Amino acid sequence: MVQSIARTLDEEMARDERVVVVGEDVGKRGGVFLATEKLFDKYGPDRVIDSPLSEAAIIGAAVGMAAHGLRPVAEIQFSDYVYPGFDQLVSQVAKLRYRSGGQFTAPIVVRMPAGGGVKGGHHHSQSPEAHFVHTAGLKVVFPSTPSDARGLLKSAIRDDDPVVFMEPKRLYRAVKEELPDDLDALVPIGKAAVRRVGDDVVLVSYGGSMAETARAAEALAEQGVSPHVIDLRSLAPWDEETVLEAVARVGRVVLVSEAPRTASVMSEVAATITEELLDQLLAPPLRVSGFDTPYPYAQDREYLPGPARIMRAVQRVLDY
Amino acid sequence: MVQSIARTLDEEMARDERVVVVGEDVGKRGGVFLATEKLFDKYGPDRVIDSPLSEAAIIGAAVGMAAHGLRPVAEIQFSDYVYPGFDQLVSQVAKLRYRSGGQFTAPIVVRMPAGGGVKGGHHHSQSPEAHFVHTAGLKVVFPSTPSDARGLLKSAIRDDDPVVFMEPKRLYRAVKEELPDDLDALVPIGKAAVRRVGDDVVLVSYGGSMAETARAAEALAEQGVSPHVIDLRSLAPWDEETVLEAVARVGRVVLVSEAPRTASVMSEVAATITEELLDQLLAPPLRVSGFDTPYPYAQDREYLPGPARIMRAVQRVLDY
Amino acid sequence: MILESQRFQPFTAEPIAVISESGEWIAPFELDLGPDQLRRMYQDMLVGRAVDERLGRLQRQGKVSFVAPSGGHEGAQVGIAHALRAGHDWLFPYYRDVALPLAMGLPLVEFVAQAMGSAADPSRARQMPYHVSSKALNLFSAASPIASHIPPAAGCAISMKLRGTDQVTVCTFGDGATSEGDWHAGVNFAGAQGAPIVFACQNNRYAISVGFEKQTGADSIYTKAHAYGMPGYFVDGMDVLASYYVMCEAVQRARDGFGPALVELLVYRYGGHSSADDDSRYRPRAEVEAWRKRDPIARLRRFLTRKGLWDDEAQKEADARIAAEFDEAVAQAQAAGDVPVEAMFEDVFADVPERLARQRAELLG
Amino acid sequence: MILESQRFQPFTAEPIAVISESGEWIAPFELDLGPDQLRRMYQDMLVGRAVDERLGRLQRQGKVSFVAPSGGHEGAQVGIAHALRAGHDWLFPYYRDVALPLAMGLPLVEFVAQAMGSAADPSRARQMPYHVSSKALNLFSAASPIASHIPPAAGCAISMKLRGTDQVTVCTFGDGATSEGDWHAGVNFAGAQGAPIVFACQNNRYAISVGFEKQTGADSIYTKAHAYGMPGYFVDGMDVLASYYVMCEAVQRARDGFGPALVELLVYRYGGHSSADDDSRYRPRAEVEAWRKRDPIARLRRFLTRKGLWDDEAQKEADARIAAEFDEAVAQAQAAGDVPVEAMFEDVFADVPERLARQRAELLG
Ligand SMILES: Cc1ncc(C[n+]2csc(CCOP(=O)(O)OP(=O)(O)O)c2C)c(N)n1
Ligand SMILES: Cc1ncc(C[n+]2csc(CCOP(=O)(O)OP(=O)(O)O)c2C)c(N)n1
Ligand SMILES: [Mg+2]
Ligand SMILES: [Mg+2]
Repeated sequence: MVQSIARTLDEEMARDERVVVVGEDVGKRGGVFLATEKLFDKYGPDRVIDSPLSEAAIIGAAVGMAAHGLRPVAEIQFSDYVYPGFDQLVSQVAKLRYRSGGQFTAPIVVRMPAGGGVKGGHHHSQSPEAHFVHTAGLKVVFPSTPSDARGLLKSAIRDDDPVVFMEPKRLYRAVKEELPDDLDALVPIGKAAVRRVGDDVVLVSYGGSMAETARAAEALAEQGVSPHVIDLRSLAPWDEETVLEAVARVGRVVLVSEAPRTASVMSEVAATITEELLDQLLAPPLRVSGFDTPYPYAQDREYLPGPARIMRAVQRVLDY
Repeated sequence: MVQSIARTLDEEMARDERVVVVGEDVGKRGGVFLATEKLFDKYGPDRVIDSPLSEAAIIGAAVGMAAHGLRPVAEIQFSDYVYPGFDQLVSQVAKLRYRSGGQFTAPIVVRMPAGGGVKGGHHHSQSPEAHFVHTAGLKVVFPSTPSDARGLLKSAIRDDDPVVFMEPKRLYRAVKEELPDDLDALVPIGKAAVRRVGDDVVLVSYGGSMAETARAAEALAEQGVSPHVIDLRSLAPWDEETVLEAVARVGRVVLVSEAPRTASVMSEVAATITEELLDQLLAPPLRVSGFDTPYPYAQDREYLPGPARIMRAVQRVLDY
Repeated sequence: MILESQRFQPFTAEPIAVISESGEWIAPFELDLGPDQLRRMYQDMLVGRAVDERLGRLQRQGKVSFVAPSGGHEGAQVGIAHALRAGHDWLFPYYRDVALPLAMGLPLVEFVAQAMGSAADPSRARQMPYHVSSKALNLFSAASPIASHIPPAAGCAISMKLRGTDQVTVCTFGDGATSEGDWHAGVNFAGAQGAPIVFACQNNRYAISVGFEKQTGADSIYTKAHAYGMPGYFVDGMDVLASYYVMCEAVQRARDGFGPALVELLVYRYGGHSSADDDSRYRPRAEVEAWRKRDPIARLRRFLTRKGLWDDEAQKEADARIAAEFDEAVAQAQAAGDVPVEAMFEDVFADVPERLARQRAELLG
Repeated sequence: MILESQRFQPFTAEPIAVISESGEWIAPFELDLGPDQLRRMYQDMLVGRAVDERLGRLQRQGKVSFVAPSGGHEGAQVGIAHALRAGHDWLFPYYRDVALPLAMGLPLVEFVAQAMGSAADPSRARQMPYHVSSKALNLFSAASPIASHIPPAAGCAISMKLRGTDQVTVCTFGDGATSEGDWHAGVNFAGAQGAPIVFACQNNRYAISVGFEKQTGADSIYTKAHAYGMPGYFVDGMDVLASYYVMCEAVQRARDGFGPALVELLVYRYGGHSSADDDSRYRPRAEVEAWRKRDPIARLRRFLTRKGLWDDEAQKEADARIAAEFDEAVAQAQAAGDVPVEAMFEDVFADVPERLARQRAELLG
């Protein structure tokens, strides 16, 4: 996935000279995960800007660049480090269009590797998407495949509104995938992808947890259970239509995300499902999630919702 | 309510010399809402500390003071201005005990007036509680009456863990209430209050929205509908037992909060209710909330969930 | 890297002034401003002062929810305004900027309409009073969170540099703002990039009630420029001409590619922090009175009178004209009426997403 | 307000050194450290260097997930450690502090156990390697978010002042950290309160790959002290004795009530940023080699040898002793085994709340 992101940034910078990259170590270093590799050599320090060590400076400066006419792609080295720039995101990025009555806008992309499974402890593993989704004025995407990453990053860069672009770091080098040659192969923001069609239970997930969800689906299929798997891809706006249609048909749903459970994205999905589909539910929507603790170090694996926990939840909704 | 807070701070500072107050304008000015009035004259600049204009400095310094043995009560002038200090709250306050294996703790209270209805525009009206509730390691309370404010503030100051203490600014001068003389009249963190017993519909709310919820309950009663009204008071932990018991009995519930709807505290309450009580639900739990927009200025009143919107939702669950 | 040719040195112990309290020219160089511009500067200050008076009245009448007095800041603000190329350069203002945007050309009706939350506000009544915004004037939308506009201002200037426009960004704020982390982050990034920006601090030595000595251990703001490798200028902000000349020099320096500067303009806030404040709780009256004697408007008037460029006659005319302009602006703002309720759901995004459309329907049926 | 009696001036153009590269005493005052302390300082540096080597090996063996080399920082770190009253004063460290906590008395087994995530880690294997924490030593728990420990450090020092303890807080960080808003917010608050704290910057001129010139427009860190009204000292961090003497003076100043100071210790990072870094992408080898010639350990060794306080014999013994200590520490750490899975749910709060207890049951059945 990370090569796909570097390639996409290259393609978009070549397409539109207003696109610039700004962040810590994005220059010669090519980013600590190499998501901006080779861009510095190709586009130079004016378009690939190594920032000082300040997320407020990165996100805030991107707002000013965008107001002045650029299309900045800001990199936050780890999503855990977005917090020093959180005021810029909430008070400037998310509200600029609104407070100026549409006079000024902030068409920026804020990229950040997120999620656990890399033995990074709580400051290299968090999944802060709920904070962004709760903030009106931000679009939020969280792809799980290289081609979705490319298609959504293109859509995000070309979008006239700010987009928080989250990347599942433990999948950075997981999957190889042929990418289409089409330079305009966009994936629309707000549309989910059905990864597998089935009739017994709907599994909804996104980002890093898609890997475990897919494995769980495999195992269920082998046991003769037919899972319907949805990858949200976009979290704000999220594809209510696709999810509700599937749950209405199947009547059972398990929501999988590694983020802490309380007041999470999946809390919203669960609440929306019951608001809309109470009578079609054959079992309560169950959430399999990260726990309401800081992300641990020693229990890096146990914290994540793995296939076993997912399947236990599926069993519960099937037995309900 | 604001007098109750000032009085409580005075009582606790008199009780325990480790208690200090720190924030912007908390000194001679007594706070912009006078929540720290007279404390400076009584306790002096060493215990009532006017900070520089930095929420990161206020919250972060409180952590260091607490680690060194004090019991700081930090004031954030408006909850909208907590964001520059958000990294301190998430990375230091919420995680200190965990990351040090319990060696260091941050028993601080972070007070902040929150909510709308004061023609303050989006930077003097927000309800950011979902951000705090989603952050493992923080306790969060949001009283709606002067005596709850006093009892919960005492509990918060005496608690060995950090507590975010939210105050409904539009109720600061709304209700007068006789406060008990007992200096140890604590209200336990995590316990809701039943404001009204009824059989037809459960109304769950907290903070500023309790006012509109109470008015709606009055009006419903006049129409012969019997509402059961719960004031959560604490949002983390929240009183699942009291809420679930009531909903299990009544079967219908409306959740009222002025915070933006998506991935909010009430999303969590709704999700939990269906997880636990699907079969006892006679209608879907409905949320009456603020909208997913930045808090507006001109439409200050329309944004808030008023009695009319609450009653419409009640009608929907009754007719369901 | 200061040019020889420049008139002012950074880091002076005393604030730079070019006219004395009694109105004499005391600078080592020749005045090079014509009578018209001098009179315009004077009257721009009068308009700023009039806003305090007129909007204060509207506030007491309940027609404006809130005011932020700027009396005492007019000299600094008008000096800054005249140093900018309006419509070409960018300004990132803060809520106490009143005479500044107006002197840059913001129509009075827009200021008044914004304050009254009327439909004539180009930002659609989305913010509290005193939060101006004008795309036409490159006047960035003011935001309430103190110092949150500093990193965006730095970014705007970095964009100017890397695109090679000959524009300059000017960013204003108060003394309290310099304590925020975002202030540091933004100023430092601009410094590291050598971006064309001038940071102009209107230091009235109070952040609401918090006095300067509690705000920082430094005894001035301009010395903070050392931290960013940029020159720091110390100016008597009650001297509109000193404010103008120093700002011109800092702006020119930036335009010529010599990078950012920090300018501290020493001013005083005659009124309370806002209509919600009672400054008698923390400020001795004697202090306020002492500063009133240093009024920037009276000072320039003495200078103009000495030069025969102003008299009571001119004053009467100006006052009358300004009063009329206000009556007109208030009338227009009121005539425009209120913004519709459904506007609440617009401009969150370029288009109203489905979810919001449903919420709109929930409210409006 | 610097005391006459003090030895060092702030804001010197050149970094302060007391021993030359070749190991001669070059300070204008007499050395007042006994042979034992000098030898201890030297061996404390050896231990720091050994950590790079030994934990690097454990990392390659997959027994440690990550290492942060501190080779080149030992002089600064040991100088700081010896300037503190261990167990009385407080240290707010950052992840690259290795020789520093160990020289303060942190048991080697605790450092190793933390790095290996074993049950012998007093912080219960809750963090990545190189995040030490010791309540017994007033060693505040290191956190990954750069500069997030600065406001807490300021608060600790403010508490020391208002409670009148004669303690001092020392807070360490790198050059990159000075760009964060939290750094500014914390240093400024300490300055405004005149709190007893010394901010010690280990400036290796890189923040991962970002060179100093991109980090700030200032050409040094110590000049940033001007922004907070505190003295800024510029020290050759490859000179352990200069680091020690300047830190002693800054600490004493703070203890005596003269407020905070900022000390810049110029060092170099011999290794990559971490085991995840490839510094050849951004650092010329020649630069690394040039700095290796300035090795703080070799420098003190020359000094000790000249004074007849050290020889090859002593070196052999020291190396052997340190190797044995490591073998012992690693063995103990491994013997302690892993922390139990359920520990994941503890220390979120003083007690495990119901909701978490249910989640624990969900995982463990
Ligand atoms: C982040 C943030 N914190 C607190 C406030 C509340 N507040 C509004 S104005 C102000 C004081 C600002 O003082 P200064 O920067 O000196 O500007 P002045 O009002 O004196 O012109 C404060 C604390 C705010 N608007 N934003
Ligand atoms: C808030 C935050 N942003 C980004 C990072 C990622 N990061 C870890 S170390 C580092 C560089 C730190 O450089 P410096 O402060 O000079 O210390 P050094 O490593 O050179 O000793 C960065 C960017 C982080 N840990 N925290
Ligand atoms: Mg001020
Ligand atoms: Mg460094």
